[in-house]
Amino acid sequence: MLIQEYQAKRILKALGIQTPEGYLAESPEQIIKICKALGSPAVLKAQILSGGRGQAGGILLAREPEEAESLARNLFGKRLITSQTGNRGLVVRKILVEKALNIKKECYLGLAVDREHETLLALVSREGGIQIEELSRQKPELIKIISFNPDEGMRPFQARQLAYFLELEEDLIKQLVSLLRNLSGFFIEKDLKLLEVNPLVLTESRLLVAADVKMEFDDCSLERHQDISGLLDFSDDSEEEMEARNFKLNYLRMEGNIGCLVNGAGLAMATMDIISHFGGQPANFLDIGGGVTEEAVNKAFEILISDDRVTSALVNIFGGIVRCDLVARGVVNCAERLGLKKPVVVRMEGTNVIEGQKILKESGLPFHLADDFEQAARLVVSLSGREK
Amino acid sequence: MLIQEYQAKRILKALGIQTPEGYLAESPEQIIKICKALGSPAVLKAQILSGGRGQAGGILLAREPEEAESLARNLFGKRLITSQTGNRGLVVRKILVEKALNIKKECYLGLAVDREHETLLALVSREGGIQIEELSRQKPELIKIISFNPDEGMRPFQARQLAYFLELEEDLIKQLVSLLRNLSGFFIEKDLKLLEVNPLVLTESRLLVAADVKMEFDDCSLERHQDISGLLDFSDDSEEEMEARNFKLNYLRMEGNIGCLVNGAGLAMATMDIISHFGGQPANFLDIGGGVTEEAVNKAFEILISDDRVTSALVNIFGGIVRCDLVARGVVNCAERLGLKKPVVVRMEGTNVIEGQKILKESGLPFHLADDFEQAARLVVSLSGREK
Amino acid sequence: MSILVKAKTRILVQGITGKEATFHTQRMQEYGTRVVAGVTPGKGGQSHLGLPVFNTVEQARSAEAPEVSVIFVPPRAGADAIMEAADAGIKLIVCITEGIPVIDMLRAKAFLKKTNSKLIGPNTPGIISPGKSKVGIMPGHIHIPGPVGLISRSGTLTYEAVHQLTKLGVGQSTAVGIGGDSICGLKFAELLEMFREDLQTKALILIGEIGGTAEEEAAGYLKQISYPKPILAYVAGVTAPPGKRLGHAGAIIEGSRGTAQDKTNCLKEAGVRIISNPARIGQETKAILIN
Amino acid sequence: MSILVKAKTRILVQGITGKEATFHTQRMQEYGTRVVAGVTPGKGGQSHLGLPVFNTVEQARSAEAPEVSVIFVPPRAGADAIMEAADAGIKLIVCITEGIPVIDMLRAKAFLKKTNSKLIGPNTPGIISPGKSKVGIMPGHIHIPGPVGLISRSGTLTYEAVHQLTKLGVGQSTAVGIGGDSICGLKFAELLEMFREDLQTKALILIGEIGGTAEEEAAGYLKQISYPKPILAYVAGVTAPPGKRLGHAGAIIEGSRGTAQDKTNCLKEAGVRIISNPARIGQETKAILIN
Repeated sequence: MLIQEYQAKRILKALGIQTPEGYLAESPEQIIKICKALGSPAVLKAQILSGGRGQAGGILLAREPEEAESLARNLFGKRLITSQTGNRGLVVRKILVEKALNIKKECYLGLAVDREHETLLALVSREGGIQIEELSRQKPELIKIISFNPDEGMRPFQARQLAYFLELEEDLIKQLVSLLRNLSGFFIEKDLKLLEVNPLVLTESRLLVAADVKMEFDDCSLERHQDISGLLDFSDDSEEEMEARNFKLNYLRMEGNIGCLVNGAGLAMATMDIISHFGGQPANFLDIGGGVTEEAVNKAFEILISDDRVTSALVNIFGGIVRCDLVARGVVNCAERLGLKKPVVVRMEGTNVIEGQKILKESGLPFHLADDFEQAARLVVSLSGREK
Repeated sequence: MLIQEYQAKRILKALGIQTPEGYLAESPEQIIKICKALGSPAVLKAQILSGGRGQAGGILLAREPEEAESLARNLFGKRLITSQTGNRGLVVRKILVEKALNIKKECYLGLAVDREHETLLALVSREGGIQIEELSRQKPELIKIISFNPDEGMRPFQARQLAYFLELEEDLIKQLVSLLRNLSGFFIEKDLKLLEVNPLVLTESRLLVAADVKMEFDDCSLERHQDISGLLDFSDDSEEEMEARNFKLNYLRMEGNIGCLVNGAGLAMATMDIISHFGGQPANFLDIGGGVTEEAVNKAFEILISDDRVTSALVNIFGGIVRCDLVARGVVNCAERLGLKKPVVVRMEGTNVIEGQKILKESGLPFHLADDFEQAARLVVSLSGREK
Repeated sequence: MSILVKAKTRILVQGITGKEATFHTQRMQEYGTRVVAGVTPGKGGQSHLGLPVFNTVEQARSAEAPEVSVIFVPPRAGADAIMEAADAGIKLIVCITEGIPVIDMLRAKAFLKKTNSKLIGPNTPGIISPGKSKVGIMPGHIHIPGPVGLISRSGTLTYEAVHQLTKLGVGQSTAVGIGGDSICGLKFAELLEMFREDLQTKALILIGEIGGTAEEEAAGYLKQISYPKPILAYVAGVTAPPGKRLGHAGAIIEGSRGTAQDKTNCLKEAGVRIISNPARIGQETKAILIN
Repeated sequence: MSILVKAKTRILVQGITGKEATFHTQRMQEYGTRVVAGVTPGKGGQSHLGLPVFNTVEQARSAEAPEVSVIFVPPRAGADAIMEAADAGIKLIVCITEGIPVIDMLRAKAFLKKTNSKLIGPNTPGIISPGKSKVGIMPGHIHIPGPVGLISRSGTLTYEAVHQLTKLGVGQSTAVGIGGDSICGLKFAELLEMFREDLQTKALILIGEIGGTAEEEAAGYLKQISYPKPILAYVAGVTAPPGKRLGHAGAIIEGSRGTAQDKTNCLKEAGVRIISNPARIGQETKAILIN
């Protein structure tokens, strides 16, 4: 779970870490007031859950309060399309207004889970405000990485290794060491997966300021961090995504026209892959998961067949924990409720498959029953009407 | 550093752990008031820094407030001699008065540094209120030990292993698990060396109560725990011990008549050993340490020669960090100040030995200069007048 | 033969009295798995499904000497349950639990390094050696004994692959789910090493998915040695959009690394036969076995 | 020969700009020890005693390739300094610092287990191979090269023993202080193992003291093997009262274990010759060497 920049900065502030002076605005009227209070120039930062905002026009410098207001009028409500958002982009609903910093030097500071080495890592770079992956390819000599584990935390000597690597003046080293230990302690305590301060700015007045911050928390641990789960912001999600979440369905919108309803993430991906393999285009990823209820299946099926883009749909179930009859009942109930105006292919195997198929047949609804995975995929692609 | 029982119990209480209802008294008048408030029967517990108080008459049961008062009158100011205090015993200045518990069952719970395995250990026993070393020899099957390290802390499963071992009813297990994790966290955070709850009492009303507590903190870490170092209680120390502490001298009173002033703990012990070897009896252990000042040497020598029991004294210095001339100056100054009425043997080697010996000789004082360790020991024993 | 679990392997179930654990323990018993005991703190001394229940793994270990433990506890207790099993000397730990926080798993893995225990999972369907022992939640009836070893990061997709094999009369030696989480126990390389020595296994199927580097590591391992048996692989997620999570915490594409394309390229270079149509896993494997 | 430090061994001094460190580094340099660099955070880039100073051990390591580091930092920074040296790949760490909290040392020792570094100390006078290299705070001039190896838990008492030997014309191969703290690095057994292979060393002196079980462990080690060289031992603290601390944190008698009597008994059983008069360490050693 990512949180918005302004939320992450509030957290840093509470940890005693310096952030730029700034306020959150939800309307152009607020913008002008804030700019007058802060003094000029000011920076407007669109609050969306995506990187690459700068290139997409989501970060703007305003010399005067009036300029800020007019820039903000354009920005509010705009769909920003960044390298990470996909074609639909994300709508700007909030803008963080900050006093511009007098930047003397920019660094990068990141903490992350290192899957490969099964530990935590801290990474600093002598250049900041950059794409760190890019820099690590081009100028690895500017980057230093250390590993630490959650039981031990970051040792003082490790923080010193990182701090001295940045080649800042001696009087900033202690500040940096305590910043690093502070952030790594927070990372472990609150179960983060990623924390980036990029750039960490050294100002002309010799302050270390976190100019931009990215924080990603571990969804699996939100239950034990009520303070963090309260920061969840779903305003970027589509309506279907929100509905799906309410029923604990794992739904993701794609660009195609063939709806998919599958149990298990691996099988769901394979289902999308095989549809592509036969020239179709999946409209979505939808994993109903193992502990699904009949009601949730009903809702999942509704999301599929109510999607105007969808021209045909595939239900692909391999019963294990999930029982085929439960899925069949959910699908039939929904189809009876909303009508079945699009061709739907159903393929079922595994636990209670016979009961499931019986329910589908006895419903009298025109489901296309497929015998195996390949037949099902071929059929739904041919029924989609957009076969290559 | 040990703290008094009443101090340790206040800490436990702050940690949310149940202790008997009770108050500290410093006079018999307070005792009767407290007893009336608590209700009878009450337990009077002499607050001295030593185990074995029960056998020494330091823990008394009083059925009535009046009985408590008269028992307390005898206890206050008394020198309690336990198996651990030595012959001089410790004076009772404070009494903890507690409401007597209705004991259903007693257990033992201890946390300690395990020097041999270089880790921390937690030990529980199904019997409490006992000498744990004794029990571990006689009924090891009643004892369970687990190891944990300070980075990881006590894992929940380890706390469960200990808790279930005690064979208490299921509804107490969770309480016990959280008690164990609570105490082990405290142990690590505050740098303890030993924490014993003995007994941990299960009362008739099904409460787990820490009926007696022993806490020893690591002297080396007191600097980082202001809250703990504030609990230091030196009232049991002799006047010489207090003076020595003020000058950072490591002094310990023994039973003999030969005073010793040595640099280094190992050499100081060897000096005592060789005195015994030649039939003498050391009056003290005194290690002046490596960073000693001339003033401290002066004070150390004063403690030796002012001790009425001392009939002869040995200054044994092997200069390394400590310079012989510094020691010589301290000794000479003190001898000039107080006069030299007892025979004093001085043996010096190592750093600046020539300068040191020169100072001694030029002082004109009747020091007995010895050439080597054995000669020095033989001489001081023969001069002590109590050679075997 | 087979790897990891055999007909006589003694199995412990941690969290046995829970709803899911009860259901799946019954299925395991029906399958013939030798379940010998269960653990649920607070239920020690009871009997459940005809099995003795203990408060701690340590107690269960000394009473019933289980060799393998299968874990069905809630996510927040998952890492502790793994450590408890390892501490008690259980040599193989199969963690079914899904949703264990990542940092908990880092702690558990660091703990495991100090022991001799091996972990499968978490978030795995488990292990099955068809006809011998089923330690997990997979539908047993779709499996038949035979020459194919499977190692997979996915649950239902493995069932699909096994189903295809069985329909074609091709049986399985052992099918292992390594789990869908980003931090897990044994991975492809370690299991390939075990299958290498297994006489029953004549061919192997790897089922990978986007995210992480498990497939790339497997390719690295295979490049170093001359593996004596044919290996086929299918990697799910060719169509997955970058930067988005698809159910498994592991299934996040990190830059260009971790894409299905990257993984299949690596495996191909290591001599693995890539299956591009997931409906043909059975057929392609059968073809390899016949040649 | 000699053990641990040789004439050419490259030495780093952690905390070099401190008062004590400065004094003792000068003494080491005068003795001929090959000190190559120092570390003091915040003083990187400066020169001190003619040596380059670095901010971190890592930087010092890559610039000057020291093999041994000797630590003179304040007690609260001691454990971190040990870990820093080990993390930077320093193979032998000699920690002079006295008064490091016990729990800090437990952390440092757990950290060291994951590295290949060895620790001597803390609270040790250090190591000297007379005529070659002095890495510590012992008075160098009392030592002469020769056939006797010393391992000791005590500082000044070791000087006393060395002094006795030197006065009798008996030189030393290497004298090692293992430190007076309750948690320390290499102990008697590991060092005896090193001395065993050392051609220069013909006899060994162990200087123990009350508290802990280091002497008992040494006896255990010696009982297992047939040690090829004569060993003498003196254990200080026969007259020490039980349960009281005598300066060294290690010197606390714990019940009947850890008493001087217990230690000498164990060592005697293991074939060690016990010296009861600490003024005769030199004479008894010389007698053994002559026979």
